[in-house]
Amino acid sequence: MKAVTKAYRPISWPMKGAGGDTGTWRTHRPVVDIQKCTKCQICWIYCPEAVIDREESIVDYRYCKGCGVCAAECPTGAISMVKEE
Amino acid sequence: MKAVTKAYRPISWPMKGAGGDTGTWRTHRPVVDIQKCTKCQICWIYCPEAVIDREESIVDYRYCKGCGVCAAECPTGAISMVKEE
Amino acid sequence: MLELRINGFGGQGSVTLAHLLAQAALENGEQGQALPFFGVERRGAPVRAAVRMSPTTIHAHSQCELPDYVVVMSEKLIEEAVSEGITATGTVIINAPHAVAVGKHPTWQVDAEAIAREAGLFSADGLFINIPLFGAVCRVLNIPQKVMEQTILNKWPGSNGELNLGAARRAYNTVTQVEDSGFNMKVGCW
Amino acid sequence: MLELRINGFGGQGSVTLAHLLAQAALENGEQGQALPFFGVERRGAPVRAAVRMSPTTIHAHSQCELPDYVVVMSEKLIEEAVSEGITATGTVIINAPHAVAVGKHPTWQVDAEAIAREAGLFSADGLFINIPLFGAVCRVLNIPQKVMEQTILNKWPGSNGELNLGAARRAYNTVTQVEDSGFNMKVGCW
Amino acid sequence: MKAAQVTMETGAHAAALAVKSARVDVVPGYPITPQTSIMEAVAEMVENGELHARFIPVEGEHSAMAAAVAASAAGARVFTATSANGLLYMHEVLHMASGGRLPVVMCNVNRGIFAPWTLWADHQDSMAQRDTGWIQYHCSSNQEVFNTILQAFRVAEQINIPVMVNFDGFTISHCLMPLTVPPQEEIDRFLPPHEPEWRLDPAHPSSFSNVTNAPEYAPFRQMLSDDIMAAIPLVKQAAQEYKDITGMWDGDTIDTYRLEDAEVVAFAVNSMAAELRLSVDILREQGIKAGLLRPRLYLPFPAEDIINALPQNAQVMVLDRNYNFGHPGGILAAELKSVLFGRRNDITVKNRVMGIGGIDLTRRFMADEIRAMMDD
Amino acid sequence: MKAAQVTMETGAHAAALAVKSARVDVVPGYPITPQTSIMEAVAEMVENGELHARFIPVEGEHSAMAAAVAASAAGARVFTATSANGLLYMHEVLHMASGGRLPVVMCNVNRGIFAPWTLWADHQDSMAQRDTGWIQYHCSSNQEVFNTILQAFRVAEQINIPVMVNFDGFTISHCLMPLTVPPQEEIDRFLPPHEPEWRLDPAHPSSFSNVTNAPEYAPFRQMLSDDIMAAIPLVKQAAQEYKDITGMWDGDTIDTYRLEDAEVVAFAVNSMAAELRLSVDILREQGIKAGLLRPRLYLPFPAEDIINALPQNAQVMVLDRNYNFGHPGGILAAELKSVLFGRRNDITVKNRVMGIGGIDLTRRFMADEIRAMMDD
Amino acid sequence: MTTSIKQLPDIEQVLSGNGACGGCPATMGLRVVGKALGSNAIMLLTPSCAVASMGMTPKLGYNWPCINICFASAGSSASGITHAVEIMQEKGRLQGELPTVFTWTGDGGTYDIGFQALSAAAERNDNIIHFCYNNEAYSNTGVQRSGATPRGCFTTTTPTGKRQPKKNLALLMLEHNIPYVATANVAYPGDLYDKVVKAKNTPGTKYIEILAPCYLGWQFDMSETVQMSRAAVRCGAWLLWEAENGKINFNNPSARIISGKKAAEPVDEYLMNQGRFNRLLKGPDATQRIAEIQGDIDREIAFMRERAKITV
Amino acid sequence: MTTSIKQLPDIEQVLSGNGACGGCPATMGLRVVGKALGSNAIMLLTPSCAVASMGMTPKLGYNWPCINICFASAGSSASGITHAVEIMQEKGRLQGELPTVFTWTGDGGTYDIGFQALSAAAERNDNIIHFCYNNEAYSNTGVQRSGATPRGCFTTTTPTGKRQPKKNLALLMLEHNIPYVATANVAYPGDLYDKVVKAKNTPGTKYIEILAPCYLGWQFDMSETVQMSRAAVRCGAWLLWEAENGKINFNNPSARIISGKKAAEPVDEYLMNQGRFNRLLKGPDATQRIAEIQGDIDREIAFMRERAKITV
Ligand SMILES: Cc1ncc(C[n+]2csc(CCOP(=O)(O)OP(=O)(O)O)c2C)c(N)n1
Ligand SMILES: Cc1ncc(C[n+]2csc(CCOP(=O)(O)OP(=O)(O)O)c2C)c(N)n1
Ligand code: SF4
Ligand code: SF4
Ligand code: SF4
Ligand code: SF4
Ligand code: SF4
Ligand code: SF4
Ligand SMILES: [Mg+2]
Ligand SMILES: [Mg+2]
Repeated sequence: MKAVTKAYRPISWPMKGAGGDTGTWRTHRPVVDIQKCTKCQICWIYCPEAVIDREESIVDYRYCKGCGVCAAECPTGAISMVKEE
Repeated sequence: MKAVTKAYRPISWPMKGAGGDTGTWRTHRPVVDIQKCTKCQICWIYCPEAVIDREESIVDYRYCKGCGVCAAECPTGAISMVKEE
Repeated sequence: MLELRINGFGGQGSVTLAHLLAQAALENGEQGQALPFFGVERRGAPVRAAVRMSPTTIHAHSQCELPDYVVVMSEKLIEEAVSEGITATGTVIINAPHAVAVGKHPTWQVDAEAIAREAGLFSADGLFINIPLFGAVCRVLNIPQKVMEQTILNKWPGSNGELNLGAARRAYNTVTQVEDSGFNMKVGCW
Repeated sequence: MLELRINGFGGQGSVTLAHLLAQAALENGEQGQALPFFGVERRGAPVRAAVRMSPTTIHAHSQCELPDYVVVMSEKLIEEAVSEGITATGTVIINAPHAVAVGKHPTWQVDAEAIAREAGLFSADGLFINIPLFGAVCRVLNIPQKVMEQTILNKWPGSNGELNLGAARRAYNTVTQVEDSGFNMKVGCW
Repeated sequence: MKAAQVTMETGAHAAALAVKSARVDVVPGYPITPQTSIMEAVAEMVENGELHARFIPVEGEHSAMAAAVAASAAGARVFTATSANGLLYMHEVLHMASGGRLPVVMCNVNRGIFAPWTLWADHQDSMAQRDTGWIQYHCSSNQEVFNTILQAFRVAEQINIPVMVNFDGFTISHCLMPLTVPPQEEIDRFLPPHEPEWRLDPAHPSSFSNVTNAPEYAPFRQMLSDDIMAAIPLVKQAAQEYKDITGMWDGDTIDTYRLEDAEVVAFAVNSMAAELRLSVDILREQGIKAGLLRPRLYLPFPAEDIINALPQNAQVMVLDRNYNFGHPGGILAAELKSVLFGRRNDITVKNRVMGIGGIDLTRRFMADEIRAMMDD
Repeated sequence: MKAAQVTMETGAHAAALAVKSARVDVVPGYPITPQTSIMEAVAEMVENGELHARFIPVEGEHSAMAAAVAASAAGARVFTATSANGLLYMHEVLHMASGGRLPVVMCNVNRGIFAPWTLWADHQDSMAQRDTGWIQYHCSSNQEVFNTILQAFRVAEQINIPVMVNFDGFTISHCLMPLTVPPQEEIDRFLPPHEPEWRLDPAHPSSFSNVTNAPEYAPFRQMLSDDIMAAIPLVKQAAQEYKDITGMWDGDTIDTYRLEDAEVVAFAVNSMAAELRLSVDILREQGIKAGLLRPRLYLPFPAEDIINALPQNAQVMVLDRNYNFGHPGGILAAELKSVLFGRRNDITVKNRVMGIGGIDLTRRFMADEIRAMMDD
Repeated sequence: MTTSIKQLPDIEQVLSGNGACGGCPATMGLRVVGKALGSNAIMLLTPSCAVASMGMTPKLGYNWPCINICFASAGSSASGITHAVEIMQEKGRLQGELPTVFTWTGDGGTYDIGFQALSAAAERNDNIIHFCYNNEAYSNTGVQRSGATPRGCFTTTTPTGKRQPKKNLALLMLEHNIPYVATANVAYPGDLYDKVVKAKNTPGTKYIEILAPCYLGWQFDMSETVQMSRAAVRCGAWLLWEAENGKINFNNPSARIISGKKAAEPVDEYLMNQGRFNRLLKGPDATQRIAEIQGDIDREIAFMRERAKITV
Repeated sequence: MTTSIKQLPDIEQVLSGNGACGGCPATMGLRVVGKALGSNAIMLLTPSCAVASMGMTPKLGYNWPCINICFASAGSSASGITHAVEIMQEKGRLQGELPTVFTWTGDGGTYDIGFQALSAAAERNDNIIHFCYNNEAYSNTGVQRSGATPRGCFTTTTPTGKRQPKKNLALLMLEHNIPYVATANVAYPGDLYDKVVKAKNTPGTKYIEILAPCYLGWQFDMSETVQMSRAAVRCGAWLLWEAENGKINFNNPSARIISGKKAAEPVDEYLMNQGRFNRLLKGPDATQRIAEIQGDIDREIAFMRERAKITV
């Protein structure tokens, strides 16, 4: 049966930035000292925002909310939270 | 504050025979052979209808539904279920 | 449109009787309707059911307030049945062991209990008197015996049907019109 | 009726600022109204609040679409604030470390951040810039300093109030009208 | 092609047979008198293999409708049924079904509502759901129940709006009458498989009914309001095509009887409207030019069809089986007046409430009432 | 006697203060935006001893209303509050409250309903409860919220019908404005202790709401319908006495503005009706003889007061913040037309739906809409 | 020592001539409950046979102030009443002893549609007694399955026998850490009486579940209500226990089964005597399905035996 | 062996830039759940932070087909979907592997308003996974008490600290006899992952509850989400366990606490680090109220230790 109207439902589609460019929420940004980094992936798995690259420990600042969980959990102290100016 | 209308609620009051003269439901009536009765009060406590006198083992036939529980439970076989004509 | 009311006690099978009658109407090439009145009452309480038959579509959905026929399933119900309404010339069909006349109404009597007992139609706590009554009512309504029988066989194909068939047939053939249809103070209690 | 809108970021305390202004109106013998716009946004997202003052009952309940005053809590919000609407001659009060002119609008500037920092008004993740802004706005609206101070003391009786009082007083006295109110392309990004 | 089959069925069983004919996929259900018989029949059909579907015996009606809408969102054809307080308990989810544009079909077996408890028919239950955004039919016979459920699925799935099929408890649900079940091929022709344009599909992930800002929320809701109105032609088309295929007709949006020259028009829904035909005959015999207008489609309210059908200067006697609390009288009367206002000032509308909590509505009683209303 | 106190309060807090002033006994509550602030304030007042009452943190709104009605039946003065889907989830128990004649007072903080989710104001939630048998007020300011809750208890307890006090989410609930709280002695004079004629009392056992046969059920329900209508004079009396005691007045059943000579009448409820005063001023400035009629009492619908108040030949512009699904437009318009039908054929009624899901309704926008409607 | 029949008080709170079926286990149990609670109590009922049994307005077959409430709300409505009477007493508007607030609810209203409100009342530990008379089905609407219907049982919505085992609701309520939980059975009135007295004298939320074999749903002769109740205990399909502050004690005859002094009877006879298992017993997979039912019972006995050892 | 972080799959079902607060434990946990479930799944959400985190229409921060449903309905709506996809597959209208149907629900939607529907789904043993991310309050409406709020905790509706202990919902679900129940914690992603994989591969109803310390409700710094999660486990306020077909196994570090290899830390520090217990710690009856909380924890450890010994 062909529908007569377009199925007009309140539909949403998956996309990054569903909450906006959440990087603007940051007051502090995580900065990775790649020298200290052992690539243990701990920051990657705990980051609630999925913005840390698993292999390279690079942060996607467009969406990183600056929560500081990564810095708090990094076993080598490779991540420091730096105040956004 | 005095109510303006009579509180007109669907109220019911406790009374026997809330389900009618339930004795008419009987197909069989319990008849107690007072000779055999030991006044154990078993029939009294199991009667769902509360129609057996505790002391005298007398049945209130106006409401006894004739379920036969009393007869089934009487340890001395003092109660028999007799077909209503 | 023919309207009929059944007055019985809960547990006597009035709903099945109503259904059978409506089914017989269909079997007879007419429209039929069975409309039991459902209450919260447990078994033993008085119950009613309405039946309609008509060659054309039945639109009525109310209880039959002034039926052409009243089926009284127990003598105890005569007063109640009549006071609930029946047309002035309405016919009464009553289950009773002996001839009973109900007011001035043409009355038919059948001993449904005896027939059921003889046929071995025992129910959990009594007899299936609705089966003989069905036969009797069909006779009174001039529904052909064949139709009556087929209705039973449709509902109970197999050996169960045979038993019922016998009882219904018996009632069909023994239901009798009560002679004296004058107002009879001996009957009922009003 | 005077209408004022606050444009800020979530977490900057715009709701409290709106409340303080409405309370100051009451303290000033007028009617006041603070009407924050509530969104589902978490902290960091742009937020708005409306404030109205009037000598008579306020019936308006909509957001202020064309306010007489706009408080801009961060320079980043200038574009957004102006594009959301302001009367042609509407006044802007902005938190900025330096003089900023917003379009052709009479503009007042206060360095709320510096004042808050100096006063030691640290919040969970920043500074309570709403307190100095409150002082500044009162000044711009010609609300007497006494009224401004009493409003703060009503809200924070005790030592907390004292701290806030200092900052608000400071802002009240340092907020300055920006000279060049010509359309200034250097500011904002439209 | 096999011929249609005629058997004697109760209204409740007619509904269950329609569920089978519609090849429904999922039926969440919860018992309540007088609806229970539908669920019992469906459970039986599912377990004995007559109907290839899932029956979900949920723990309450809020859950019944919650399971129904979710199964519908997953792409299934879904049916459920309820009555009275069961319907009231679903209320929140009824709104979700319409707002989510989920084409669930539900039978409501009309029954008066608590408090106090009653088991018998009136229309307060379904009429109190008039603001939930459902399409609502009212049926006046067992056959119409069967036919309407099939039409309801078609309309619901065309326009993505849920449909409630109402009929009176006991008076119809437990009333045995002849039922014609058309051959399955005819039904399949009338009601092809449900192929929703959107469903919950891991291959194409998308979300349904997130939080929505006002600038998007408002048009969604406006479209729902518009689309409900747009169901009217679909209801007519469904009735017509059903007739073309099966030969059966119960009216489309409205059903009328001796209306053309009527001066007094009875206006009512559901089983009482069937009985009213007989009342009309009685009144005609008494010399009153009576007629009947029965909205078969209650919502969307078929205003234009009613306005066009009402004879000039008619007195319309609205017999409501419900209360329009906060106004004197009943809901149907108010709805009718609201659509006649400014359009048909020639019409007089009179109104009585009757049949509440199962009070029997006989042809004679209603004829008497209508006659009495002429002096109101 | 102490003087009245003026403080700045949100609408939600005004409601909580009214609960305290009314010396409420039991408050079952469940959070939902934007109502939550009321419950939080009440919980705080109870725990810090300001209010001698029980706060019951139930697990959902069906339970909230279930606890409320039962506590009321036990003889307590009971308050609760909700919004949107919380209200919808209570629906079944709302019917029980009215059918049981239990004088619960509830605030509904108006919010648009699911699906999809929205947090912001419209009136679909409460208007969809119009058939539940509750008295409904709509408030247009914080002060009116406070005043109305007290008046609501009085009316509810006089006539044994529950009352819903509606006001817009955020626009009123979170809007800070001056609030005058009259001295407790004045309030006690206006609202004496609740002494129900009937309650659950082991000394006088009786039962509430058993199964009821139709011949008794129908008159119960008819009396409910009648008594709701009988609330109209009580509402007027309560407003008048409240004014006599406290000096405050928000209108009684209706509130009007520049209506006497109006040719164009704006008709709306709740906070938008407050803003509409300003729209009326704008229109007047533009040379249009505009006025405002705000039903403060929505249900029972004050039909006579409206009919008497509307100037001859007026064009009534009904601004609905809800949909009347199954009809084009909104519910208020339909209700108004239904009562004007056959009574005021001189009146023209026009209708637009607006402000759905929190769309901001400014004085200018509404003035523009009204002007545009003149050409509809 | 269990109170003997002769020691039970005279008071009758269930009045003769009510609307229940003959042989009804619910009224049978409620009579005993009434003797324990006395008249100073307020009763709440959800839709069920117990409501149908009250009689129709304006007649009432129970001698308490009763309120009929919505089906999903026994727990929360009871909370509302208990808070109402408590605060009214605090404020001096109620004199005398506080009435006991109790719900009288079927298994449908307890295991299914009413579970949430009950669970929440228990979490708040509101001062109520919730009674569940468990006839293992929705009897009032004509015998449909409930969460209390045992596996294998026929109802109108499980026409080939229910596939899932029942919930153990008394256990679930126990794990809510409420001060008193008990199971009872109409065949053991003294035991039931004692439990209700304890519950009445314990503040907080109390739960008592009473097995109530219903001849209509279970399909046996109505005179056998007590026999069937006893049979359920003997085969271990029903265990009698109580838990005061979480400590479980079993009551006889279940105590003997649990302690191993007496083996539970095999379930077969119990099943055979009930029409509701009939079709299953005649089916081709009868042995397997009986084994399933026996397995459920064995598991529960073993489980409860172990559970009772936990006394923290 | 627990899966190590490096072994976890790459797949991301939670998309960057969603609407959750920074440091949100719910999205943190959901990321791991996504890795275990993969993309062939259908997600149901009840009103909660998880809904607010999705973003506003027409944007979606999760990479599954999602349906927002009414608050009281997670269990039944999930049943509806699972039956729908199963029957559509049976009828040939769906091809390929059946999607996993799972709910992602807060403690409010699980312990309180959603408990009944969940309990009923479990009784039917419908094929779903119910996840409860437990932040011990109604966070989305501004932190009110729930049935999961522990004793002594401040919320806006318990301004002097909650008086009742929390429900043990995982235990209650275990006593529903469903095939899989587990507790987890965002600080232990490998453990969580393994549990979700097991649940995915088990037919029937599965329940997984994840402790989700929420800085907003618990009042700590948002960078400490993982620390606080770990601290809850260390002091025994949260126990990690799973039960396959009713047999409980504890997971480390809880296993060590249960076995007595390592004592649970005293609760004091855990409480002190959270603003939500602040006022209580400052109150005059602080020692007593801390003792109550410690008592609740001690009791639960002792209880679960014993409960795990029951293996029938
Ligand atoms: C909301 C709602 N849903 C359904 C019903 C219909 N109903 C009335 S009684 C009943 C069954 C009750 O079962 P139970 O609680 O076990 O009591 P029993 O009938 O077995 O005594 C049902 C489903 C109702 N009254 N209200
Ligand atoms: C029927 C209904 N009642 C109340 C609400 C309001 N509400 C939305 S989210 C929420 C709390 C959710 O708590 P929880 O499930 O623990 O999730 P959290 O917010 O903590 O993530 C409430 C009460 C609602 N949406 N619907
Ligand atoms: S600060 Fe937070 S969001 Fe940003 S990378 Fe670290 S953990 Fe992720
Ligand atoms: S946690 Fe630290 S060491 Fe490990 S990968 Fe991240 S930055 Fe590198
Ligand atoms: S037959 Fe039944 S009702 Fe009558 S006395 Fe015996 S037990 Fe009681
Ligand atoms: S049970 Fe038998 S012996 Fe005992 S009192 Fe009754 S009749 Fe007498
Ligand atoms: S059906 Fe069963 S429980 Fe219900 S009244 Fe009859 S015997 Fe009692
Ligand atoms: S309030 Fe807590 S649970 Fe909710 S989004 Fe924020 S951090 Fe997550
Ligand atoms: Mg039951
Ligand atoms: Mg939570």
